[in-house]
Amino acid sequence: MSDGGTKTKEMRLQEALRETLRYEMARDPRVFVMGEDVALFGGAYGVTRGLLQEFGDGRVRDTPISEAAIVGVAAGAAINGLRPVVEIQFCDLLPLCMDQLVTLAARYHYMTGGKISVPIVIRNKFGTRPGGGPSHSSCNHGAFIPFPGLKIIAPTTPADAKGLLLAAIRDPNPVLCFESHHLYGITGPVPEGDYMVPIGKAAIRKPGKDLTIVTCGGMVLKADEAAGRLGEKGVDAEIIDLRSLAPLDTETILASVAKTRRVVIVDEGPVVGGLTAELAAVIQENLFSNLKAPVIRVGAAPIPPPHSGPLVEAMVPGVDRIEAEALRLVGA
Amino acid sequence: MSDGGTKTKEMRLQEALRETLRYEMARDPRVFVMGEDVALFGGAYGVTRGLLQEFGDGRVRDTPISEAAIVGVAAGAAINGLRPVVEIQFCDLLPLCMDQLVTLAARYHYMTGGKISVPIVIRNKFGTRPGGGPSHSSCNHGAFIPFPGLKIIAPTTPADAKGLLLAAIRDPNPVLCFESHHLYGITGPVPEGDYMVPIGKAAIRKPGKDLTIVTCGGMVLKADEAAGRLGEKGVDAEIIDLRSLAPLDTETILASVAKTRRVVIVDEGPVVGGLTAELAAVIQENLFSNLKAPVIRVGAAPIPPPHSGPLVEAMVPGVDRIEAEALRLVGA
Amino acid sequence: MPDSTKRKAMLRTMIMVRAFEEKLNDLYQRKVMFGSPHSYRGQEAIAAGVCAALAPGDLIASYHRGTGHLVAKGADIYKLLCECIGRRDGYSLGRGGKMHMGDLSFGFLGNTGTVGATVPVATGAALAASIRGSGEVAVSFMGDGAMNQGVVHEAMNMAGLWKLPVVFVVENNLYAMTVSLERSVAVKHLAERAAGYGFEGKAIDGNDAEFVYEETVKAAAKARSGGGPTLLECLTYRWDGHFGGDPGTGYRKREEIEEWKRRDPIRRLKEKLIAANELTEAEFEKLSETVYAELDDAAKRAEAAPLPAAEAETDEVFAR
Amino acid sequence: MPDSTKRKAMLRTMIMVRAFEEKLNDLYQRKVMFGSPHSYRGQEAIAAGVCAALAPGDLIASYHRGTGHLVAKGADIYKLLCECIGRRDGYSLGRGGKMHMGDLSFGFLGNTGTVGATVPVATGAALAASIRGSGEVAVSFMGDGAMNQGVVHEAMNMAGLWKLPVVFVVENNLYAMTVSLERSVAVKHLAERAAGYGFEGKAIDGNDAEFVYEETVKAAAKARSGGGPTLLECLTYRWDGHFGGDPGTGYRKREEIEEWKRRDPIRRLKEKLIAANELTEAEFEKLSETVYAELDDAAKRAEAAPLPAAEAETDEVFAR
Ligand SMILES: Cc1ncc(C[n+]2csc(CCOP(=O)(O)OP(=O)(O)O)c2C)c(N)n1
Ligand SMILES: Cc1ncc(C[n+]2csc(CCOP(=O)(O)OP(=O)(O)O)c2C)c(N)n1
Ligand SMILES: [Mg+2]
Ligand SMILES: [Mg+2]
Repeated sequence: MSDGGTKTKEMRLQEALRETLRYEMARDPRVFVMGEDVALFGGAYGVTRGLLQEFGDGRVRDTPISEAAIVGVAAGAAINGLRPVVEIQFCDLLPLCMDQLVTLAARYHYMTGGKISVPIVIRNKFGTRPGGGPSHSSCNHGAFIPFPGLKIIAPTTPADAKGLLLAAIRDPNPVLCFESHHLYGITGPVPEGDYMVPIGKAAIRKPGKDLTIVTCGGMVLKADEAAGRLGEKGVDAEIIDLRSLAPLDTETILASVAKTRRVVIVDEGPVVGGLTAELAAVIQENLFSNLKAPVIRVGAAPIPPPHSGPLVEAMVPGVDRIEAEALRLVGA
Repeated sequence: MSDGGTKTKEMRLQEALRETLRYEMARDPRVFVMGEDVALFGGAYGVTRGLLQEFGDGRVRDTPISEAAIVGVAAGAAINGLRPVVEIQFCDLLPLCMDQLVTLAARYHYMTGGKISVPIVIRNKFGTRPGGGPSHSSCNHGAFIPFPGLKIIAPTTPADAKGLLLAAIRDPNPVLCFESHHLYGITGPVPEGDYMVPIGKAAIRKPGKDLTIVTCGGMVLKADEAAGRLGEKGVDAEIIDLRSLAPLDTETILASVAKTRRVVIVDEGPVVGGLTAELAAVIQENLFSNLKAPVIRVGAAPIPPPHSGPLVEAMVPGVDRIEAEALRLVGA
Repeated sequence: MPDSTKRKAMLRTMIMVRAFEEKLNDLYQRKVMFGSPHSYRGQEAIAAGVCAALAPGDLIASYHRGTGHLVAKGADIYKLLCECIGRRDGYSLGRGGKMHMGDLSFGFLGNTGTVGATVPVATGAALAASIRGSGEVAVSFMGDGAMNQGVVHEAMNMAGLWKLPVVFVVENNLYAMTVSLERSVAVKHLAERAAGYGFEGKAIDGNDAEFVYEETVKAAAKARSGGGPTLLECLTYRWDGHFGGDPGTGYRKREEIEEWKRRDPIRRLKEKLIAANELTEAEFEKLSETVYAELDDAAKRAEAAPLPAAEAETDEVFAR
Repeated sequence: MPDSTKRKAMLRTMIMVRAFEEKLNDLYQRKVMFGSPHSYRGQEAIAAGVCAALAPGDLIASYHRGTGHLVAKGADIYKLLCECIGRRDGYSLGRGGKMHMGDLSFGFLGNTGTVGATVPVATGAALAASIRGSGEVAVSFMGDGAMNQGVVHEAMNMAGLWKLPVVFVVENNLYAMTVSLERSVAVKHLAERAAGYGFEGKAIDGNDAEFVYEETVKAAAKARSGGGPTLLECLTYRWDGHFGGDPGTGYRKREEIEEWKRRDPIRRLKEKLIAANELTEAEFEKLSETVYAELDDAAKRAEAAPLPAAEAETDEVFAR
């Protein structure tokens, strides 16, 4: 995957993120953290806990509730030489800073003829769940892929959380980091030291030969489960965890689908106009005559994220649906 | 296309929009217009000229430069019984009001259990051209299709401008109206009276049997030209003008492609993750075994809209490229 | 000054508001409710005082800490509880939860979970009233933290410019989640900002229901007569944590919390009424009992109410 | 007070700023330039006065009406002209045009066409200076209209809260496009808003370069020494229309335009210098001639410079 320490340590995804921030803040004095409730409280999900005590209130800053300026001010600090890592509490708040993000920060490098770059990282949470509701549990990660100049990552394992976040902080471009609500609980081994996962490289979570499941974020867990069930039925699914949504690793995806000749794309975001659409378009464009069946998309129903449990269940792709689509695809 | 007067009058697209506003404001006292420079000046493109004099400054309102509140305040006025028609000067400013538009207005009906609806129309201009540059000439229309609850129209002819805008004003939902910079100059016959074009219905601009070109906005002109050239080479292209981007008229599109079995999608927006992706995904999903070739996408290069002429030319799909892709598709 | 009936009504409202929050907390602890309760305890005088001062046709827009406003404006307790716990009988059919509702039948423009997002909605409702000349006043409730959202600034500027009939009620409970006021803004009183929008701003005691009532009466009268908006910064405190799992002590001193609890808005009004011989201790106890019993009953019914069916209902996204 | 050398330098800058706008207008009329010129004529004293007061390491962020700031901060005229007319030799290689540039080599943080959008950029640059203790001051230029953008409010609040070394220069030319100040805000002076962010705001004569200089010196010194931001509302007027094709008379009275032209900032400084025996009419003429000649020469070269190749260069979207 990349260089870095060989020793690993078991930790939760949030801890992996926190350790990465600590590691890089200790190494690079330009790195600092800002966002709502990140300092004294340690972040809405505890990711920045302890950083204030360790690095002081210059480099760990609670902000007013001002998403647009948080991103814009971070951009300005980056232009003047720092490396801000911003926390936006959930992705539903990204539309508030959309202009600063997609029209300003993402276009700065190109529009200044390469004279200025804007190395900012914007961490945020996505994921639909009961009790979140229409303003607190969206999955709008796909809405940002049409904007050139923006990199987008979505780590799934604690190791990837470290590797991708470290790569993002060192990247000279604005990077949006989508952290899944569903993954904050999981644990896994995390390499120590200078461990990086390159942005733009997908991971094959499970090799297989009968069909490819392409997915990201919290849906990887459901894809894993579906693949387990499929295996029991003699269907060998390959699972691709995108890890980066921009740029997309079309190479890995196309190589997999060229082999399996069947693909289901699974996403927690809306099926209309989302990430699944781009993936389906690219795959059919490149592998038209290889494909044994159309590219199948499994995404969220086109409704706002609802509050009540049964409604959420009906909206978000479940293991049953993934399994059923896969079986339909292989004609089983 | 719809009911309404049979008499027509030749006018420019802006005039058609203006006449529609006058018509509906005279008929329905709930309709009012707000936006930057819309009253005294008559709008950045002259669409609202004369309305202040005719309807007074209560119903024709210049606003401060506050895009987010313009949309939010319009939403509030709509909730309290009015029918605001808002002008946002160009689509690059939509990210500023994104939250009010996609998280608030578009979700209101669903999230209040159907108790409240938000009938607002948001007119704005799109189109990439020399001199516009990175903040003034984007084509982000495709970025709004993943957000449920929002309708999106893009009129191409003066008649459609009237018919779609009238339908939008009378629609109980938020409607985003994208008006192409490239079309403000064109003229055409416009039916008088209560003429409406239903939202969600595409138009077949030119029937053909060899391949389908699906497009919208200013690109329709280029598709027309490409089709003319193709005709001279014996290739009979069918042109579908989407007119509505949300909901998409998949019925008309699929019927056409089922017939021609070849399709090029042409869009002025970014090819990555944009409108073209959704169309390609839907077409291959539904017509996999009918298609003789992959769905081809022709869109803007993934760069911010540049300032200088040659760069714009290189970014935006041109007639040559459309023609070449079509010829490649039919194997000519 | 509110008359005795009004004062007693406000007292009853405050008790109901508090009881409602306690019930929600109970439902949350028992995992019947998902999502955060955002308790309104400690701030009851604001919802009660403001809503008592409004005419029936007046409108309110609320925010995430919104249940208090709805109870005070006259929401049906059963339907409100149902919504909080995601039942089909809820105001939003279980789709919105406590942060996402709206029902014009009792003058409720709506709330949402995005801080500040409904301030333009109330402003726009006032614009409609102004264009139409229909006479209603809109109240925009918001927290102190919302004052730092761009769209709130933009909406307030429009309201001042167009002299719209809106009252901005800023419930300054000294914290935005875990960030204290002095670490959010460099002014002592948020009310100072109103001057920059061309209207009056007042910082008032938000734990005195009568006073809140009186100031709202004045502001609403001014708004209705074309005098434009007023910003009422109501100084107050939330007794509980910000969200469900938050004890509220990680970023606030215990003494501070205790001190504010001594300024209990319910006790204050109660003691005034007793001192004025309009109420006895026994009557107060009786009133409380009735209110809590009413709530227990509604909650029992709500807990027994059906969940929505597991259907995405995509056709209901658009109005027809 | 600026010394004689400084005053003469400011005069020269103002002449160059004006000459530049006239050249742009000429290029626009001849369709060599696409997009709108947004003439800065009439506002020259602000760019000249502010930039003369800054240290070389200080930074500025600009906006759509930005050419004046860049000329005053020391941009290369040829490169600037090339960018305006979309040539490969331009600051942004022809990609950005006059509204989209940035070059730290002369302390220019950047500008963009979205009103208000670079105000947080300047604020953030000041935050970096503050965190690092590196001592530079950032100036954020903006129009009066920008004061009604949400993000400007948010950024100013942060600047006040954190006492950042930033100076907000609001060029109040009384109009935002075609909408006059009194139809945009309900305050007489935008400077009043600074109080709501906890720092000082002053409305000053923006047509007096010396005065603008002096106030900027004070504000920059305060910022540098940890005293936090200042808002300088510079009262001024744009002589020309808002954009290329706009005569500027559809929404402004001719008498108003004439009156402001009588307050010509260049003539004002020139007459002061003559009165103080620091300049003669002949020297002024000579200076003008030199400046206009320099510009003519640069423009000739720019017009002859090559356009960028018709290539999308998608690989240059990301920094490496
Ligand atoms: C725009 C936005 N940013 C952040 C959040 C997360 N959040 C929810 S409530 C809250 C604090 C709000 O503070 P305040 O406005 O003072 O209201 P209070 O909770 O004190 O009643 C925050 C930061 C949000 N919901 N919306
Ligand atoms: C956010 C935004 N809204 C609208 C526009 C269109 N527009 C360009 S300049 C302008 C007026 C700006 O006025 P002001 O800030 O006073 O600057 P001035 O042009 O007077 O120098 C407007 C409305 C824009 N570019 N950006
Ligand atoms: Mg608060
Ligand atoms: Mg101005």
